[in-house]
Amino acid sequence: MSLLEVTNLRTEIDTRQGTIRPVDGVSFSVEAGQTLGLVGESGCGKTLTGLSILRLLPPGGAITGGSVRLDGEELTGLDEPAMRRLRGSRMAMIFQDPMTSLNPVRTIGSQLREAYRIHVGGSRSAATARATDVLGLVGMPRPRERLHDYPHQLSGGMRQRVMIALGLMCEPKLLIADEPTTALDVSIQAQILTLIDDLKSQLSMGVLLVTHDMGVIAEYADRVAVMYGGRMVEQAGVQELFEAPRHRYTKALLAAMPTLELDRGAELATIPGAPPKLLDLAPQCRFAPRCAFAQDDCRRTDPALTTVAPDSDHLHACFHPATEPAVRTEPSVPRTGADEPRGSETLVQLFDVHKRFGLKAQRPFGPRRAVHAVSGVTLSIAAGETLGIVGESGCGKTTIGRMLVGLERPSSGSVTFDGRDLSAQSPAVRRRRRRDLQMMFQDSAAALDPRMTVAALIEEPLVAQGVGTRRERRDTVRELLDAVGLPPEAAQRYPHEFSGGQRQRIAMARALALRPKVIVADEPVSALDVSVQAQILNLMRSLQDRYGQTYVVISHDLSLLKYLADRIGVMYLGRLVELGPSEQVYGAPRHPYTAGLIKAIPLPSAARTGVGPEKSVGLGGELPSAIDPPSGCHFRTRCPLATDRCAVEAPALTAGEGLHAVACHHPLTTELLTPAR
Amino acid sequence: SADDATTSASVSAGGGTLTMGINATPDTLDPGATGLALTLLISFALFDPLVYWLPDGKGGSAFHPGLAESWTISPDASVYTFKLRKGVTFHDGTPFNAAAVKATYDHVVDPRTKSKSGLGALGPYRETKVIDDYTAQIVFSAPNASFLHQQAAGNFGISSPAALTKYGPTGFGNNPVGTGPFTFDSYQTGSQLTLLKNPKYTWGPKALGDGPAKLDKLVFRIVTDDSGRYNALQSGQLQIAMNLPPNNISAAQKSGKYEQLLVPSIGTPLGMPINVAKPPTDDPLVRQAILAAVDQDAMVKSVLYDVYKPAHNVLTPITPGYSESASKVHTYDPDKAAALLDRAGWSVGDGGTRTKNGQKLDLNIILFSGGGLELPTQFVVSELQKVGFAATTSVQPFATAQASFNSGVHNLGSFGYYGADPYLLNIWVNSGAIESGFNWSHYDNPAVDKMIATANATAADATRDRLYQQVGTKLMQDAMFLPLWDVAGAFTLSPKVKNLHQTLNGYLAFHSATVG
Amino acid sequence: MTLFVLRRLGAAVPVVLGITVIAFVLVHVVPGDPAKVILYGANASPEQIAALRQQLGLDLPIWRQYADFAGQLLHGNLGTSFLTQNSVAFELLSRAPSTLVLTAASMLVAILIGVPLGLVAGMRPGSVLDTLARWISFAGVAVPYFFLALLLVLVFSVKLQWFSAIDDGTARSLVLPAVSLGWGYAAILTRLVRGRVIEELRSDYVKAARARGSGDVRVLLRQVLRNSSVPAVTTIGLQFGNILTGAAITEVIFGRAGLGSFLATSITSKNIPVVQGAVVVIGVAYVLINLGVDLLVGAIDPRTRQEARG
Amino acid sequence: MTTDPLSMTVATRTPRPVGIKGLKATIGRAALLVAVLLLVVLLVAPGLLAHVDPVATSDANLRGPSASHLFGTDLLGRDIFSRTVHGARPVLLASLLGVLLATAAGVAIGVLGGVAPRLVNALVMRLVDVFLALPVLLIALILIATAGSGVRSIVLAIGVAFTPGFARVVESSVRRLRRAEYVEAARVFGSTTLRTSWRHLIPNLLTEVVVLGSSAIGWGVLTATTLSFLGLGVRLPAPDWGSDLAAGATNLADAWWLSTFPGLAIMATILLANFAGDHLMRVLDPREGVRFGRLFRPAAVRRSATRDGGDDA
Ligand SMILES: Nc1ncnc2c1ncn2[C@@H]1O[C@H](COP(=O)(O)OP(=O)(O)OP(=O)(O)O)[C@@H](O)[C@H]1O
Ligand SMILES: Nc1ncnc2c1ncn2[C@@H]1O[C@H](COP(=O)(O)OP(=O)(O)OP(=O)(O)O)[C@@H](O)[C@H]1O
Ligand SMILES: [Mg+2]
Ligand SMILES: [Mg+2]
Repeated sequence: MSLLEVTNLRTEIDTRQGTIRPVDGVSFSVEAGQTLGLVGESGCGKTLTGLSILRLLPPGGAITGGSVRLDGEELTGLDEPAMRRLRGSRMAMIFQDPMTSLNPVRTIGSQLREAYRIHVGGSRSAATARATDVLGLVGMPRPRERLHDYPHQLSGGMRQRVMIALGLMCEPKLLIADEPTTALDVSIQAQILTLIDDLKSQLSMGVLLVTHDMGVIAEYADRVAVMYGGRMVEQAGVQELFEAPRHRYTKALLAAMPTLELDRGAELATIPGAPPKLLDLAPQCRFAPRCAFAQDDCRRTDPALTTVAPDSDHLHACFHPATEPAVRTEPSVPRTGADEPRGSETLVQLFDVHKRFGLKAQRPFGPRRAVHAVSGVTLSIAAGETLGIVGESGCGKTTIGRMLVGLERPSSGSVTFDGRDLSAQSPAVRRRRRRDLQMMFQDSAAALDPRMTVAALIEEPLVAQGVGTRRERRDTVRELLDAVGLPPEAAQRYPHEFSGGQRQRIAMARALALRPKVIVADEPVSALDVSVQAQILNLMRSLQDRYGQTYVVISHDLSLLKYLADRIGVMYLGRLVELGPSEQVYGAPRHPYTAGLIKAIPLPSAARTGVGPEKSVGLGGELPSAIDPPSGCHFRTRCPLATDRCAVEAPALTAGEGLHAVACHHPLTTELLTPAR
Repeated sequence: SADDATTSASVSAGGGTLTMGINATPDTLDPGATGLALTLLISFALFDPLVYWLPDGKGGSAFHPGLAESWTISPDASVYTFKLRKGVTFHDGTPFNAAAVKATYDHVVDPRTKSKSGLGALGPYRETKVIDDYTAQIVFSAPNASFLHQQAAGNFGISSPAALTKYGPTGFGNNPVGTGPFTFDSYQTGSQLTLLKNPKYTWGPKALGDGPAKLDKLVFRIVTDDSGRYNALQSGQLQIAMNLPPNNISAAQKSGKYEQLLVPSIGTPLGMPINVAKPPTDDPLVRQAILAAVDQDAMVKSVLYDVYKPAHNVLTPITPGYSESASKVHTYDPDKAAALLDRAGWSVGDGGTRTKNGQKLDLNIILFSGGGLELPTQFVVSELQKVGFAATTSVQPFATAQASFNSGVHNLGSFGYYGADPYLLNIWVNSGAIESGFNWSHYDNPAVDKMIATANATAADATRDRLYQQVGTKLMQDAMFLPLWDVAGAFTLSPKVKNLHQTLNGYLAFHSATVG
Repeated sequence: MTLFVLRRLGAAVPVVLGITVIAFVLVHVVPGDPAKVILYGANASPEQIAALRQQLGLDLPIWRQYADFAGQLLHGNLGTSFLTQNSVAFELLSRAPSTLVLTAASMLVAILIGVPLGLVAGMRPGSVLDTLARWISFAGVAVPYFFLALLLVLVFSVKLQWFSAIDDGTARSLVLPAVSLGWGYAAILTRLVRGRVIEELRSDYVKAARARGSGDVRVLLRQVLRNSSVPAVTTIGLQFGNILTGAAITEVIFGRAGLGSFLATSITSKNIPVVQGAVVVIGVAYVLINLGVDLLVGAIDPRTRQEARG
Repeated sequence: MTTDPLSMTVATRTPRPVGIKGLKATIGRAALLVAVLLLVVLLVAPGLLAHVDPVATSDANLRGPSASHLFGTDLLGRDIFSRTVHGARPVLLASLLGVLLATAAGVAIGVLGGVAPRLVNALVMRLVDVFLALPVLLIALILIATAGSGVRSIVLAIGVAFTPGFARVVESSVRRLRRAEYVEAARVFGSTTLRTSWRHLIPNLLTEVVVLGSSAIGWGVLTATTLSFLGLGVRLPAPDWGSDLAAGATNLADAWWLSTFPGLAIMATILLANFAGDHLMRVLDPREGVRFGRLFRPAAVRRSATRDGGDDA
């Protein structure tokens, strides 16, 4: 008997538009001591599946069919008080955003105690003792003292640890972790996931790990369930799934991911279209409209979940499953002109750039403090190249990007464009210069004025710069829309009428409107689903081929940069610690930090999972405060190789012969970390 | 509270607490410094004047010895000699003598006192001479025939010289010490004033009763809201409510549960000064038309519930120098009003409003808020409209309105003045009082100024009254004032309250009052 | 915490300074001569008036007058009432208790009605109770408090004789004025608290608490109540001045001697020093009360403390 | 019967019968429609509703409500119904214009404070703070005492007294908007501050300002009537709710209709203003421009349209 058995579960939500069926006949089971990974694109019903098990449905929501059994006990028939007794004691749930999932006005101690006292009762001191224990268990340093802290006084990673501790207070049998690391950095993500993994075996819990990240699944799940449009489309052991995915959706999903070993020259496979809305669905395979292999039967009936072979535990719901075992069915189309040498003349030059943000003094008349967002970055960007900047959250990536486009002025140092220092020029010249430097923002919903039509948005830079006649501008808009793959009708619509990916296309078109020489793209795809992400990345590359602009791409995702960028700069706490061609930086990192980052990346490849549980946490600890950074080498507090010298002397960014530049006293000499494929 | 307990317990003829609701906050308890007539009501309970002047109950009035047993006036009315009563002590134990009289009058003219109505009423004061301990002489630098009336009106209640020194010219206003039937107990600012019986009081005028006061305690409760006073009277929190609005007076009367006391006041009626300097009211014919167009009797009936008496004069009937004939100069006659306007060249245009040379016959009326003239003015306006006037009325805060009146932007204003002697007309029509005084009619007539001056220099009552009567008639002929009704103190009281006496300024004396 | 207070006090200095300037300037803009106001009824000659103007310093240039005014203020001297010749500080102080009691009582009424009603309504949006609460809150905002006061007196003191019509110093006589003044604010609080409760109930941490097995009541009391009281507290702080002046009419109707009515009459009678003094006192009280509110909010919500620390 | 904006944006706990949902939208729309209609009639031609001259006196004074005088007559025999209808004009005019004035001034000051350099911002906002510390009624009283009486003064009083509150809200919105990415985006392609304010800040403030303004109208009505209740700013004998209410206050026990009808009129106006304001808040999606054609369309239909669009491919 499985720990958790979900059979044919159906959940409906009544809304103003009608009834949504986000969980539509879902079946799976979780064994004790096992992790079931639940993956799927955004909006496919993963979270609601988890919530349905706890029966914590949004207003208007109800379970309308199927069964949920925990340890053999049927939950769907239980009344609310009985469910309440189960929640937090025998099954617990961790939510995505640790920032908002803790009550901001209560200490974490009181929240931990509450969870305990609801179910176990007992004295306050017993609860405190238990809270301290559990905090220790989740790896919180000095747990006793932390009990008096408020959530906002902890870092994101620590908060997520508290969330886990909250879940573990009563030693639940089942832990549902809903995207527990999506809001966190890779390094922290690895720490948290490893922690959950350890706790799982330690407490022999069953874990339902909800995520949209195939890499996470590959490394931390024992079994995988793939959801699409409220339906379960495939289920298999993790190795089996990555080696021989059957459902066309699973296959496409895997193909769309930019992976570290993916050739830079190849174009990413994409899935056209977007997931269905879960409203008034026709009886058909929900993936059929996006599926290249769909046939009439797919559009007539909804395939049921069936086993691949009579006694296999690999299930799928597809009429025309893939049978070929290869990972990539759609051949990666080689990118045209990818190998042509890029121009080498320097277009943009950052020289010893610093940026400090002043903070309020701690005491009145006390010393003013500052965040050193960027401290001493020197960098030149060649025309036509793609430079990637990577690093943990808060290391100053965005600030560099903003200084490049002139949104921020360096506190010291200079940013020159075409050999001229921008800040030294008159405002009028500077404004004209802006034509050459454009920016794409992370959140396209926020970067597009909601009150303007798409046409007005794309045209806006031209108007502001007084370029062209009205007619010419209209033509430009049409051309740009076409270039980014949007229909001309889109011009008269408003941004909110588009999906995230489409909005990013609009933003791209706008950034291109002035035919800039450089486009700074800050996390251009981090808010998007994999399938859409691939579309945008392909688009970015094809546009570069067409218009030849230079990209500065900012991202925390190394695999993405490795795919997209010619060169990669790694930042740590305001400093550039490593800079070189992307293959080299990735293949032979010289800075221990870069090496740690790479190690922390969960990999979806079958090869990797085959290696077994070599899940080493790439980086320990957390990013120190940028207000009082460590002396000498900023990284020394987390560096396994740190020596006394590192505490005294800050290493400079230097390139050895035949090697790319690194700022480290003890650079790594490893030839290649991962074997080339 | 304890007060209420005593009130309900005091059923006997003597003792007990009487609580009266008054309609304004006294500015100070120093009668010499005050600018409010209301303070004089309180001053009659705390202070004695040298000479009382009281109604005789037959529509006339008479002087009674107060702290002075007798007095003489020089023929030119500039020197007043008082023989003082012996054996009188102030509430603080200070003996009363001529020095106290001197201290009192010198206090009024002391600039630090910032005396308001007292200073005005005192006139050309020069000094007080202490002839001996019990003889005081008040000397004026010019004839001042109004003085004997003025000193009786309350502003010049004799004050304890010891207290004046002790508290200083302004501090005395918070710590009044006199010789009256009640002593000052406490004042909760803006809320209530508590007085206690003065057991030693034996020197009151016979007309007001014998010996000490009967009440143990006299409380003046400040309730500025009109309906608030009536409500409190109905809920038993007050035994007397002062100056209720006419509709409540009428309702109280009809209910049969309350008694009504209307105490006529000396001075001017309430009415509207007509600006003789601003068109169109600079034309005497227009002013006469206004006076002919308004039916005061009807107004009193409909708007004032017949509570007060209609007025047709510049003075109230009980004021010395009141002229019967002046009241007949204008009578209600709308046809005549129309004829007058026709004669003045104002012809009826469309909509009934008269015009002349394209100009509308438009009056600018300014009232000050809380002056009680809002509703009556609307009646007046409707009367004026009937004969072809148009009017806009605006209500302004007092200080703002005062500035408007002095600058003369109005055609009609609102005015009512209490004064113990017809000499008050000087304040009101003197050409020197246009820019900063109360001459809100902007009436500039040297002949009238002179007549008033002569009257005030005449000691003989009959001659003086005659002069004032001439002035009154002249003013009415010049139609510089639209009288509306005679001011009177209106007191609605529980039948338990007995033996109240009236004063000439429309107030009450509590010397022998009882509750229950 | 002290740091927070110090910083807030520091920020309040220019505001208080500004209030004194406004107090000074605004009143000088009002037409009408203060000297005439003082000498009202004295039948004063132009010479007397001029002399008084000089004595009051009204002939000095305006900035000198302000300097004198501010200098006096620094010594705690608010001037002398034109009307009574008493010190303004005395006049204000003797009336302050009554107004403070009324203001506090109205706030209490507002909180006692508004917060529970808002909580209950927010717990079950759309329920009968919620509908009722919302109608009450709509009506509360719509009834002018002066009209309500008149009706309350008529019904409860004149007709039913349950409460006294005018203040007699007892707590009983405070009921009607406090209700008439606090009612509108109760309505505002109901709406605010309701909205906030709905929002909080939708928050992730409430969902997380439910996932740990918290029931409705526990969620309401332990999770939502504290957060939801923040708008109530800040609103009361921001509305303090308005409640105080709203007291003006209420005080008149209920025969209470208070600051509100005193201020109103002082403005209309151009009693300059009193208006200046009252403006300064009200302004400073507003600043202080809001400082207190900030502290209270800080105690309720630790994040705001953090923010202030910056 | 949800009229609260917050509860409108989420799905409701239990599915409710369509009838009630429809009714809710209907009430909001009806309130707005009635408000607008009434407003037009009361401001432009009150005579349409009440053809008796509101200032004409008659001998039939103090009559209770009857067929000939719906709301009764006052002391001077004037028709209260007519006075109540005509009395709307000064109150509505004062509160509408006053709020309009405050809105304009508040937006101007707020935008100025929001886009100005730190020093100017500090100066402007400190000044706003100063006025914020002074109670509305106090400012209004002082202004009335200064500017004299009449609707004009009340307009000015409401305008000045409400401005600081508006300015504060607008300023903080501007500061928030200035950090919005689309405003930064405009800076990236070289839009000037003026152009950015005009193209991005003000349009995006508009909804907020409209909502703020409509909710302030109720307060404006209350302030205007409070002032005239105190007898300030009144022009006699023109009808005016506040002063008519005050005039009848002493008659409440014996002639209740004198005060009650103006009182009810004030209540109804504030209630209607609030209903209309709530409806506005609901229909004016902050994501779109203020397009007035939208005001009378059912809210539910419109919202679903945007939602569908939002997630669609
Ligand atoms: N409270 C709600 N009311 C109405 N619809 C909802 C509600 N919550 C979720 N949905 C809908 O249910 C569907 C599934 O939502 P769910 O949150 O389970 O997706 P998910 O797979 O967790 O996506 P994500 O990766 O974005 O978290 C979505 O289409 C969503 O729009
Ligand atoms: N305007 C600002 N005022 C104060 N501090 C700032 C400001 N902008 C950025 N910082 C600080 O500067 C540091 C670097 O910020 P930046 O946004 O450049 O980081 P990032 O690498 O882009 O991080 P993320 O991945 O989270 O976007 C952070 O500590 C941040 O808190
Ligand atoms: Mg989810
Ligand atoms: Mg960033």
